[in-house]
Amino acid sequence: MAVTAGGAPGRTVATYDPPGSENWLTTRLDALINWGRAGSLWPMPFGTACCAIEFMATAATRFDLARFGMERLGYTPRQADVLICAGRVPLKLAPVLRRIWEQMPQPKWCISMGACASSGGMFDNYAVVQGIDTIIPVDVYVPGCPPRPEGLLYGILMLQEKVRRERLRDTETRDEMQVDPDTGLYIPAPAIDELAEPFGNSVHQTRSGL
Amino acid sequence: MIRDYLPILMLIGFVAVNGVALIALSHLVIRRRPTPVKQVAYESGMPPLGDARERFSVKFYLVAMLFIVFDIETVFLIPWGSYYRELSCTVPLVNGMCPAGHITIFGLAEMVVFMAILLVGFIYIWKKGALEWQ
Amino acid sequence: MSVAQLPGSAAPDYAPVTPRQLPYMNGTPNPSAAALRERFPDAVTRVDVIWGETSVYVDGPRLLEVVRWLHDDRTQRYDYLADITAVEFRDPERPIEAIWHLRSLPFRRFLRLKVELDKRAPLSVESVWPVYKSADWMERECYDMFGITFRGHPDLRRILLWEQYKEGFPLRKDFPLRGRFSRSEQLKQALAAAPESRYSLEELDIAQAFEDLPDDMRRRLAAGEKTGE
Amino acid sequence: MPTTTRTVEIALGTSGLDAEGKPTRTPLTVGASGAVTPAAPAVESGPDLAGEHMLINIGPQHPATHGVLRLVLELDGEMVVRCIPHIGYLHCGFEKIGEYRQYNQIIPWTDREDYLNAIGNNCAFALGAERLFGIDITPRCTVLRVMAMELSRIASHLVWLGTTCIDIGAFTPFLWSFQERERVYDLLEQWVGARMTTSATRVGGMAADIPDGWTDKLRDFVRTFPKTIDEVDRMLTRNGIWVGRTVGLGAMSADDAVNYGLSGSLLRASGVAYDVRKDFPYLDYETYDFDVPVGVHGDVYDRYLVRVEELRQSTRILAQALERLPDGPVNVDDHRVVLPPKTKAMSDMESMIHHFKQVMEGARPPIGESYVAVESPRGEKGYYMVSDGTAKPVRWRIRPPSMINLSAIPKMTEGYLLSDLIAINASIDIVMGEIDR
Repeated sequence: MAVTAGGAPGRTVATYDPPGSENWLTTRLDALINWGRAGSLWPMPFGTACCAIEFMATAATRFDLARFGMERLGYTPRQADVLICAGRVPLKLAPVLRRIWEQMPQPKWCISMGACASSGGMFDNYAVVQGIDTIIPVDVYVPGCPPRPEGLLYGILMLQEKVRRERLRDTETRDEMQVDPDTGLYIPAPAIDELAEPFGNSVHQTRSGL
Repeated sequence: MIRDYLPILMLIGFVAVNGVALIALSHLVIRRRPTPVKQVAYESGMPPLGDARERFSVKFYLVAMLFIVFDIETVFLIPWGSYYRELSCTVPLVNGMCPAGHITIFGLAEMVVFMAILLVGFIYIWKKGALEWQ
Repeated sequence: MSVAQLPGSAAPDYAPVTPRQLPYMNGTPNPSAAALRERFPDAVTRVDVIWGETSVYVDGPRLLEVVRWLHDDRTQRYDYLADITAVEFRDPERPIEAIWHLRSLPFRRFLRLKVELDKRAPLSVESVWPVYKSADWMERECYDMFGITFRGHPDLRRILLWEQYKEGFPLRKDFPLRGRFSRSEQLKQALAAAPESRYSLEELDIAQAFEDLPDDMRRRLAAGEKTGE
Repeated sequence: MPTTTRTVEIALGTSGLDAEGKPTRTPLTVGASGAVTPAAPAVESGPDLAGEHMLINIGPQHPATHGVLRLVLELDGEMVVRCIPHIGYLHCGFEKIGEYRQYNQIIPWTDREDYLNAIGNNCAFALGAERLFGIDITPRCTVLRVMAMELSRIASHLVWLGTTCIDIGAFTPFLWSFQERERVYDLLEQWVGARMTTSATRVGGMAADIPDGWTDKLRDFVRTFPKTIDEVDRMLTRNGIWVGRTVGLGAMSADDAVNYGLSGSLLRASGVAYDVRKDFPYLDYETYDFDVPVGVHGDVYDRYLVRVEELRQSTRILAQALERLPDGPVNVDDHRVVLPPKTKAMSDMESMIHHFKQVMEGARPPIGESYVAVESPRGEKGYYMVSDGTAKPVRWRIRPPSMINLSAIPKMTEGYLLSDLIAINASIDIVMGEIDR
């Protein structure tokens, strides 16, 4: 994979080599490591609201999470691979979520479970973060309110597929996110405003009364 | 002579190599990505206040000592268990079995006495209330 | 598991039944309303019964006295405070109403006390914490959402939002639904809320027991900076 | 502002005094100008041999806090000297959004607020709104709502049972209770289409009538569910570890419980027989034959017994509701409030106008207010709604039982061990969505 400094200055654009040219040894090593990682993703259930109850139902007997190697729910970020943000994240909880994510060792991934975690969902008001991707990088978004256990399991399968496709050589994917020191955000403020723009019928909800 | 100790030495060697190798490998191979927040102690998502080196209550030390006493007691069971047949047999074993008529209860009696002594200690600390926290 | 009668309760004067066909305006008022009007003629300004629920409008400064009487009097025994909240109406002139829902478990009665607070004057009312311990958090939430200060409350701080919240009081009608600042500004302030602000003054006070509390925190604390509004 | 000695949460401060009654730590006084100055330190008391108190933080992200509750504890070794709860980490502005929604649009919010008792909240909101509109619902809808609320109580108590057992160390009841809960989910899913966030009611009726064959499945559930309760009962009630870990913890006397505003199983465990279904009945609960379990000591063990007994009583109510389920319409025949059926709306001009008016402007209640209390699994739950004649309420207040129950946690946990604090916190059965709204 050749890393060319194309595009805007300072932004390295990772262009992948054509598959043919990756040699046999590294791909076998990648396959082995990724198989190990994908097979035993230890989830860190950051459960806040209704999705947490649906996550418990997914972990319970009928929709058993253990079948996917996620038996051990790691409640400390130090021993977890996947942060599953199950439920809405209010602004008061934003620094906690950011701190938990930063205290997880690499390699780490993030599943944003439910509409409220992915985009603020039905809570388009003063108190809720409009999507946790404005705080931490998210790998898989699981739609639904709450997503059915099968939906979450499908999200986990997609994440495992993503883990299997990683290459040890491109180290950018495993870099920690760079936080802008003075604002504390990791994506530029205009991007957050644009991401958090009300959409759909949420736009018409400003009229109280009538 | 050295042949008798070969298995135990191999075991110790393997354990030592295994322990050191794991730690060393993980230090050498991985790419460290320290961030200031990652270094900070984990306290349920909150910024930690004060640090861990403060004075603990003396009761913790008492509980630790009690644990060690009764843990060592179980450690002594292991060699006793593996050597039990020879102990309770007055004549040397015949292909691992004690010939009839030579079985004594010496082995068992030995351990019962040991356990009784520790049981007295246990009853004492129970009545003294060392197990209660207050 | 015996089904015990309510402690010290008089025999229930009526077997309570699901209310049906409730009249809109002129239902039968709660007997306590008449007792209140007779006991505090000047404090009770108005009594109205809507959908069978009695609301008694009380004069602000006399509130604690009325509540204490309702709680202590043997004939009333309103020993359960269900809820404290406030209502701000959409037309700007109408005062904000602070609401207390009281229940008498022995006599199975429900009463709603209201105090009208003028918006122009600073919103402040007597705290009923001395009478009902359950009022602690409810009053803190009422302060957090409406900005009504409860005089005599032991620890009036924001409870739902973080103490450094600068956008104002969310449930006021002049507070826009999505908050006053832009999303990125809200996020920036949330992420930047100073760490020691997560610890209430008392916790810092306890932490002072360690000598190694970071000295800038201790300096600011000693200088009198107060975490919270 | 008068100078008040700000010994925060004075009710907690019992252990702050040393032998001679002087505060071991100098209380901070809030000066007139609001500046906080440490009061003159009392005479230095002798070295405290017990060693410094430890300040630990069971923070918002912790498996034992049942959600994003944060408890800051001052520990003397293992014993909790002072417990300061911090809530608000799940505050999502429900009540503000309520003022921007029509009445039927608020119902999806009532599921997400107390997500363990979703369909129960729908019914509670519908009852409150119907009183605001002045509507009496049809008999069939009344019995359907009783079934919905009891099913929801069973499902909620099962989550409480599962998580409390995990906290105290028994894992199997978690799997049993979630197995039973899946059966309740199946019933709700067949009825309304959603497992948990049901939004099953509308002002004046229900979203949908029950499918055929639903009552047989419910009858089967009612017949086999008590077996699981007996199994849990056999496993826990006389289990030495369970009894040892729960008896005598967090005891609240009857007067304290009433004064601290506890409600539901916590209040009944302390000996006060207050159940909204019996004292302020709704949905004809007075015609059902069921008992209200009442404890004696008000400790964690009594709360466990009360809740398990409530599971049995709910099953009894479900059985009686099955017997008396009448036929007939589910929705009230009142075009002001309930949408006309689709067939009539398309064919009959009058219904189309009502349909159009109802959808575009929403139903308008008369000016007034209403507060209907309901017995939710956590206590007295009610929605206080104030209307000024428009289609959107002026105020939508949610009476949060578990918030007021949680406010008593400092009084319950002081003087107990750290592990007891976890058991007491589990016994309060808190739902952070409802506490922080």
